[in-house]
Amino acid sequence: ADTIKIGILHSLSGTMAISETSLKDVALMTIDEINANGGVLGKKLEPVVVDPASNWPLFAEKARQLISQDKVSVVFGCWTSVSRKSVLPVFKELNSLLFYPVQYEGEELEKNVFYTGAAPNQQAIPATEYLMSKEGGGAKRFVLLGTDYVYPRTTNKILRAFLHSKGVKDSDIDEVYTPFGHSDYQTIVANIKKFSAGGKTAVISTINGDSNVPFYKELGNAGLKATDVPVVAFSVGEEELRGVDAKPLVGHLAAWNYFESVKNPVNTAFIKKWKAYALAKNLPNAATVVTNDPMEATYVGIYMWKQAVEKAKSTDTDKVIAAMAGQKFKAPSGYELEMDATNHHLHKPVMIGEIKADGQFNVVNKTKTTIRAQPWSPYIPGNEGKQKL
Amino acid sequence: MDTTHGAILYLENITVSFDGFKALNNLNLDISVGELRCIIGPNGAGKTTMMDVITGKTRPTAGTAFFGQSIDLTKLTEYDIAHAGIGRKFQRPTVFEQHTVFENLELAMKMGKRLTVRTTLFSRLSSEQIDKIDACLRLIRLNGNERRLAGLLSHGQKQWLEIGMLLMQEPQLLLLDEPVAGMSDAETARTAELLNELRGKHSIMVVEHDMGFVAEIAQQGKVTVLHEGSVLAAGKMSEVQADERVIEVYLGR
Amino acid sequence: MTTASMQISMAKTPLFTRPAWSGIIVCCVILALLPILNLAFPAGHALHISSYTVALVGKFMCYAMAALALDLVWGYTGILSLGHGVFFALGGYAHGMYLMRAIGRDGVYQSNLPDFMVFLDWKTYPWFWSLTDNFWYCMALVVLVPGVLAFVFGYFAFRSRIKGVYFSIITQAMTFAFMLLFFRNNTGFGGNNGFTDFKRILGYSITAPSTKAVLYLITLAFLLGALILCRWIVTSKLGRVLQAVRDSESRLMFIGYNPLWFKLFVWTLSAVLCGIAGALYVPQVGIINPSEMSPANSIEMVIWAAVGGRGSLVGPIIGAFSVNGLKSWFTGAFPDLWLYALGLIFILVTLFMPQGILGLAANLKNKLKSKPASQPQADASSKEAA
Amino acid sequence: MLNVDQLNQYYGSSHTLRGISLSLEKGKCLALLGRNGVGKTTLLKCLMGVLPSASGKIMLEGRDITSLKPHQRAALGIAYVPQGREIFARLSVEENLLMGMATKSGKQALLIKEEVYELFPVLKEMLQRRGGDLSGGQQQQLAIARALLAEPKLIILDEPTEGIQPSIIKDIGRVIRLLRERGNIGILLCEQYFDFARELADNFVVLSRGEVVAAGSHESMDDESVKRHLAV
Amino acid sequence: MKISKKILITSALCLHALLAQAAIDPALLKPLAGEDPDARIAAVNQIAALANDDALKILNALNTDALYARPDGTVLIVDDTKAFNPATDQTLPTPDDADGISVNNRLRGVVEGALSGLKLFSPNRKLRIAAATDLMKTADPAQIPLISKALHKESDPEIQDILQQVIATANLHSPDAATRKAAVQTLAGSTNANIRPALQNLLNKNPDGSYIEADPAVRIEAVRTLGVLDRHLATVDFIGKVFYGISLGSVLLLAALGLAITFGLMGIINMAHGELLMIGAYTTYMCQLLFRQYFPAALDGYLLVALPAAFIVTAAVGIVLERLVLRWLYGRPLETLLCTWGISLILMQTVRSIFGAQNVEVANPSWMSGGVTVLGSLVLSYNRIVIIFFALFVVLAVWLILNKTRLGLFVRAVMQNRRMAACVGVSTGKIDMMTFGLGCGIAGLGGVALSQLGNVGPDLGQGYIVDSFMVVVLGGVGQLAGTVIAAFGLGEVNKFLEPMAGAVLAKIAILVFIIVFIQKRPQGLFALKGRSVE
Ligand SMILES: Nc1ncnc2c1ncn2[C@@H]1O[C@H](COP(=O)(O)OP(=O)(O)OP(=O)(O)O)[C@@H](O)[C@H]1O
Ligand SMILES: Nc1ncnc2c1ncn2[C@@H]1O[C@H](COP(=O)(O)OP(=O)(O)OP(=O)(O)O)[C@@H](O)[C@H]1O
Ligand SMILES: [Mg+2]
Ligand SMILES: [Mg+2]
Repeated sequence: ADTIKIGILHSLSGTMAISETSLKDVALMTIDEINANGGVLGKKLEPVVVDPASNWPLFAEKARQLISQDKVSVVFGCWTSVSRKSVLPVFKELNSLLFYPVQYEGEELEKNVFYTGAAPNQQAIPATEYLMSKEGGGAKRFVLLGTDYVYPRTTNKILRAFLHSKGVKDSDIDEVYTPFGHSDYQTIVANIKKFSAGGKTAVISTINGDSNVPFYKELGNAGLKATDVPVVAFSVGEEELRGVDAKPLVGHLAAWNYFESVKNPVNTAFIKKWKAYALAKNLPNAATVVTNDPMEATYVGIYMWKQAVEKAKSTDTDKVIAAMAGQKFKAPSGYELEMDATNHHLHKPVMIGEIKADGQFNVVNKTKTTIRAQPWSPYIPGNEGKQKL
Repeated sequence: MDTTHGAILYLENITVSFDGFKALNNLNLDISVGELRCIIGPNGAGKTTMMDVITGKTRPTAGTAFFGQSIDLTKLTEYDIAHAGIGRKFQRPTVFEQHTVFENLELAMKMGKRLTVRTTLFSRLSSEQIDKIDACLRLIRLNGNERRLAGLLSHGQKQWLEIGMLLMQEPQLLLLDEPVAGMSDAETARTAELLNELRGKHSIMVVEHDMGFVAEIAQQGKVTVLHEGSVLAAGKMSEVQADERVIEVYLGR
Repeated sequence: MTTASMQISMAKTPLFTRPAWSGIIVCCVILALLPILNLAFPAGHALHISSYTVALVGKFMCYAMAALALDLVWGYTGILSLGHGVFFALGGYAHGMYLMRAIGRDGVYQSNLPDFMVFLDWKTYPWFWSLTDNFWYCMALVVLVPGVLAFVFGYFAFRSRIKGVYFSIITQAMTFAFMLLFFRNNTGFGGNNGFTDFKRILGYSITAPSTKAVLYLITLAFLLGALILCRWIVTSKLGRVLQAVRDSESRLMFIGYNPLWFKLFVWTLSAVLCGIAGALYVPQVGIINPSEMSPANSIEMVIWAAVGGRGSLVGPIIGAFSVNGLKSWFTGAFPDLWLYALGLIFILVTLFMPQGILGLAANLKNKLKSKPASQPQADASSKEAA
Repeated sequence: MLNVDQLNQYYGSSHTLRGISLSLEKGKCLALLGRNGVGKTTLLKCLMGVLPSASGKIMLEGRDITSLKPHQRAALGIAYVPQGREIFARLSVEENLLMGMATKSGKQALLIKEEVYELFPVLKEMLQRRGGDLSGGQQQQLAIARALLAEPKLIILDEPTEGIQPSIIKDIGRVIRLLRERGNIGILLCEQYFDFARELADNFVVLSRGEVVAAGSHESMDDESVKRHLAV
Repeated sequence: MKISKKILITSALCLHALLAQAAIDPALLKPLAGEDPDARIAAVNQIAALANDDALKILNALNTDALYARPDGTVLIVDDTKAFNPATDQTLPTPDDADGISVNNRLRGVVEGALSGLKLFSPNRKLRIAAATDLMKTADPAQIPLISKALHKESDPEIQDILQQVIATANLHSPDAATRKAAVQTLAGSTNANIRPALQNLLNKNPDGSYIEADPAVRIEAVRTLGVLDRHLATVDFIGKVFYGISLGSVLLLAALGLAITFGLMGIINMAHGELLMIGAYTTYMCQLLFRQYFPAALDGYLLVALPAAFIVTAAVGIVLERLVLRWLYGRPLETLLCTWGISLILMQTVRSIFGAQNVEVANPSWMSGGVTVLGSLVLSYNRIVIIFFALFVVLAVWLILNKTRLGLFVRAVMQNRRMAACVGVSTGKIDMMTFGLGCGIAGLGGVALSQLGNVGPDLGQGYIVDSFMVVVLGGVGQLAGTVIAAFGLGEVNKFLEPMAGAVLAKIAILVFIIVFIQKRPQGLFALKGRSVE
């Protein structure tokens, strides 16, 4: 064939469309950009977009379709862990490649997957450390608030172990879970308020998707300000804040590996390209598009794959996997990211941002260098020495 | 069933009240084995409600209802009562509209066994049973229509079909609520004939407003007049018809 | 002769006519050939069927079985269940437990326990996992768990004479409650990730083409078996009683039937069939998780049955195949627009094919047969009857 | 005032009404007779517009109403007492009566005439009860009262005496006679109760298998030929 | 925190001596633009100590992200295009190279502390109350002289009360046992939950087993005060739960009310109901956009326009759907499920194509932001209160329409017996259209309310559809009163269960409750009895 096919496996409908649609668009933009610069190995890239519709078995079916019917060389996609878990067996069986761009709970390492989002040690732990620091307010008590599913449960388990190691007692940790799609946070916010009477409190939120807005609205109306009880969230980024009136949220935090507000030439160019692309393609709300961490991770992923293919001079899965090790890329975050030689995760910087009234983030803390991912958290017993494939 | 005292149905002091309105008020009534009893009475006298009580559809607020000596109707469910041997034709024809005429009769047919999942799953019609249904079809003059959906029948035809179903049930006690409403005079006469044939074989309770018909089937038997939920008068047809109170509330001048 | 002509046009048509039977047999043969062609011919050969297609059809057959089960209670008994997804999923979970055990020490933590239990710090299997390493025990669970749940739930609901939408809504509440329960990590079924990454079944590699072919053929056999079983039931007198329950339950009581047991029987049977469908689904799809219990999934099952034509047994099967087939095709071919297409199809089907696809076919046939007799009143009269 | 010409109707492929023609004058009562299932109700439904007619013409006071919808016909002054009563089961008796005046407007539509209560005293007692809770005969009375309240030009009665106690049947008969005597209303009465029909009707029509097989005036109603068509 | 308090004192003391305009030393300002957090905090404190107008301006600007810095370290207060230089007291057009000075929580805390200290002497009563309440959080003995001074000047009894409590709280740490005891006694009248930990602390033991509070008299007093406080808090807690329940109930009610008409009354199993809610919410969003664009001054009023707009838009959508599709389906309720499911897919995707898959932003108008604190610690947020009343208003309106108007009578008649209604002269088509339009319009109103509480996105409706059906069915199909009771009942049950079982188990328990409840009442809460049902 005179093109190289690339699969894009993101939900365009259903509950996850809210997050995943823009990843599809960024991927298409990146592919356009690569094609405009001559493609890969002299061939143009040809995106194949499918819609797994936020339906996990459908993810597996579509993955199989992309690999075996459309014969794509690589797939960029998935957001939720369960969708990744659902397609994993397919990628293993058909020996193909998946790039996964979202932060997740770790505890996984697969030969056929490259993880370009953060592992817990690249997001959750630094954020908690920040909250405990003088600059972060010196929190003594913690509310671990999450939606009841695997990612929050695992993250909180790791965090609890981490907090124990820092001398925080169980009585100073409150773990609260809500069902999916929960939208009534009155009781929970009242309880946070009560809990916070006992000392400087911070909330670590792993609330999923749509539930964030009602939570923050309730928080704001109950008069809990970030200076009293800061909330740090791991799944609230620029894209999510587009749908919220950010004024009451000023000062609450998020931890990511990239923020749109980071200033450096690569990022400036990245944002510019994205805005131009949105306008050119007439995306909905094109005038107000933003970039965020998973979008950057998608962008980085595609470029790293390109570099690896060029190094391997082939799109053969095994050769590309071999060539991926140690790939470096100057990312919009302003750092040179490196694909770990052994664990398929990126070395990433960690940034903490405070929400500003305009929905952007004020980066209040970032690591000096990139941090190596620890997909197997040392805070979970039995994980020692399990850092390689 | 125990009918040693000669009566098949006893109603004693039955009261049914709907939010304070007494549809039946201390009603007492009994029917002997093999009797054909006509019940008349003004609209809203409580005739249908009484049948509801007997068949378990409505639970009386007070009073007892016995079928034979030992079966307490107020404690049984509708299907137990039906199984015990009381069949009913409703005032408004109610048949299984999505079933054919034939199937309606088949469903109603007495099987001798309890009607359970197992018995119905393995049941096959014997040729006798088919003959029985055929005979019934001719009786109700729906032969030729047996494969039509019951819902497509006209009002009068549904009345007939429901009578047919009642016959297939072979109950000991038949309750007929206005069997000839919507039937032409000739058909009314036929129905009377039919009931006269059944007389003695079954106990029958008939509610009707058609005086000609009542006279024809009551013959020398007892006619009960209900009014405002209790018995107003009872006696031979001629006596009842002459009763001033009955004329006043029911027959008109 | 008026009556005679009425008789022909308005009599019930038998459930499957002779041509229908031959159609079913031909379909089965074609379906059975698919995996064989897949194995027999190399990729690229004209007769080769891709493994993707085989996997897809295998999945659809499971859906079809669920739709068939639903038709038994909805189409024939008038019980609209908006919670059949829970039986499907429970069947799937029961089988999934075995498949998880069969992974053995090949999981990422190389432990005897499934991965999710390891990182939740569980040291031993909870009681409800005991014996699940036995395949046959799990197969018994596949039948028993949905069956017992349906029996208990149905017993109380039918005994209280809950009907119509009230019943539908509590089934929805049931599946929703189960979904939330299974979402919790602590329930012991892997939280929202559910079970995945199966390795082998009865010692055979689950990804081997031959294993897949066998699973496929077993599914086909079960589907055909279920169809025959359902047909036997609905054509027996029991079937007519069930339809009477649907149309006029109270009238039925007055001729001596206790609807409770009849309803409970089909309801439980339907749940069991659905559970079996779920159990067949899991190894073929490779994942089972609580989203199968989401209310929307159960509603989709209802929609397959409605699109195909309820109350006709084959209709729901056709519906499951066509709706899912279209969905698979659309999501790949028009990822941005497919919801419009699918939504429009649902609307058009209801408007123009009140009896579903099957009803349309029957109508066309009737039209061809009796051209002159087709009257504009046909429509009005059918409304009248309803 | 009412002229029906060559009316045909089909249920699916069965020909239920076959070229029916009849006419009714103002101030007259026309009785429609026939055995069970011959198509009487069907004909009345066609006249009311509940069922479409395949061919033929229905004229009301010289106006072609064949293609009008039922509510348009009601607005032109047709009232209908259907077989099976068709009470609004969950509306109160009073509301049911008010529905009878749906075609009227303003104050007129809110005032229930005392006449009706005189005719059917039970209704007054039961104004607040739900229509569906009434006994069969009470419902039938309600249905007739509802039709009368519309003050129609043409009233169509489908077996109005079904399930009604003898004294009230007599009252109904009196009302019909009264209406007829007023002379400004046409009455189409479908009745199985032959004596009742004979007493009231000026003219009659006998249907058999969807066809008019006999018709004539009051006097010829007792004829053997007519009786034959009604016999089983 | 320590520094900030000292500043508070100094700044407050200097406040009455607000000096005439004096430009601020740029050297004081420079660290604000720098990187070193401690230097910035020190700078803020020093500026606050100036306690003049400019200082107030600068602190306010810092707090609202209006303070900018140029690369050379010049600090500017920027207002749109104009920039005020506090060092020179000049106002210039904003230079291009000015960049916002970022403030983190810690600095913001310091700034706010400084500001509230300044505010304690403000002539504005509201500001004083806010400042006094703020002080409650940090009550510290070092502040006592300052607060006493403020208390001395204060004439408002409410503020006096608060300040007294602040002093008492601070006095809990006094070295003098008698003072401590008096403080504990003073606090007995407090309703503030925040002092509970401090009181409790008096009763705790040191690691060596001795009491932290050595004086037993104080401890006895503390036990008594704690008892009073706990009783009060229990009451507050209970009232809070009741309020939350009502509030959740009103949300459920608004979500379900439209469905109570389209499904309950008309029998259409309207799976697109959620999408109508969504359309209502998007209409609100559009109104807000329009106001932002054309009447920014009246932005707070957008909601008042959104209500009729949402009603009209959703009613119009409903009418179109009814005329095009649903009117062919009367009498075939189960088919409506399939059809409206299709409609729901289409509506969702349409919104997704127009507005994008992401949520859109709908802000509470300022009069609905925040909340009122009652009984010392219970916050009732304005938006919830407004929504409760709005829900009651809508219910009342619907009830009146259905039961007190001729239209309502026709609607009920048509829904019960379509054919007969036509025969008595009701134009059923028109009534159908209007009823469905009304139901949809009410769903639209529900959407407006929901937009004030949660997110507005294409999936908005999906989150409410199941709950809505449960509410309608639980109440009894076609029973408006039932719907109302069911909604509030579910709200209350949920809110009383949640603290006990957690949100997840509470939700499961609610579902089980519904299943069990229906067993007891198979026709819902307000079942019709008697023959009329058949
Ligand atoms: N569920 C109910 N609620 C209120 N009143 C009721 C109910 N059921 C029946 N009634 C009243 O009880 C009375 C008796 O009704 P019933 O149907 O038994 O009369 P009936 O003797 O059969 O009259 P008909 O000859 O007209 O059929 C009537 O006045 C009726 O309105
Ligand atoms: N919806 C329908 N579809 C098909 N056939 C019907 C339908 N309704 C009635 N019929 C048939 O049409 C014929 C005429 O019915 P119709 O109800 O008009 O009879 P009728 O003269 O009113 O009888 P009755 O005296 O019993 O009321 C009957 O044979 C009946 O079976
Ligand atoms: Mg009666
Ligand atoms: Mg008739």
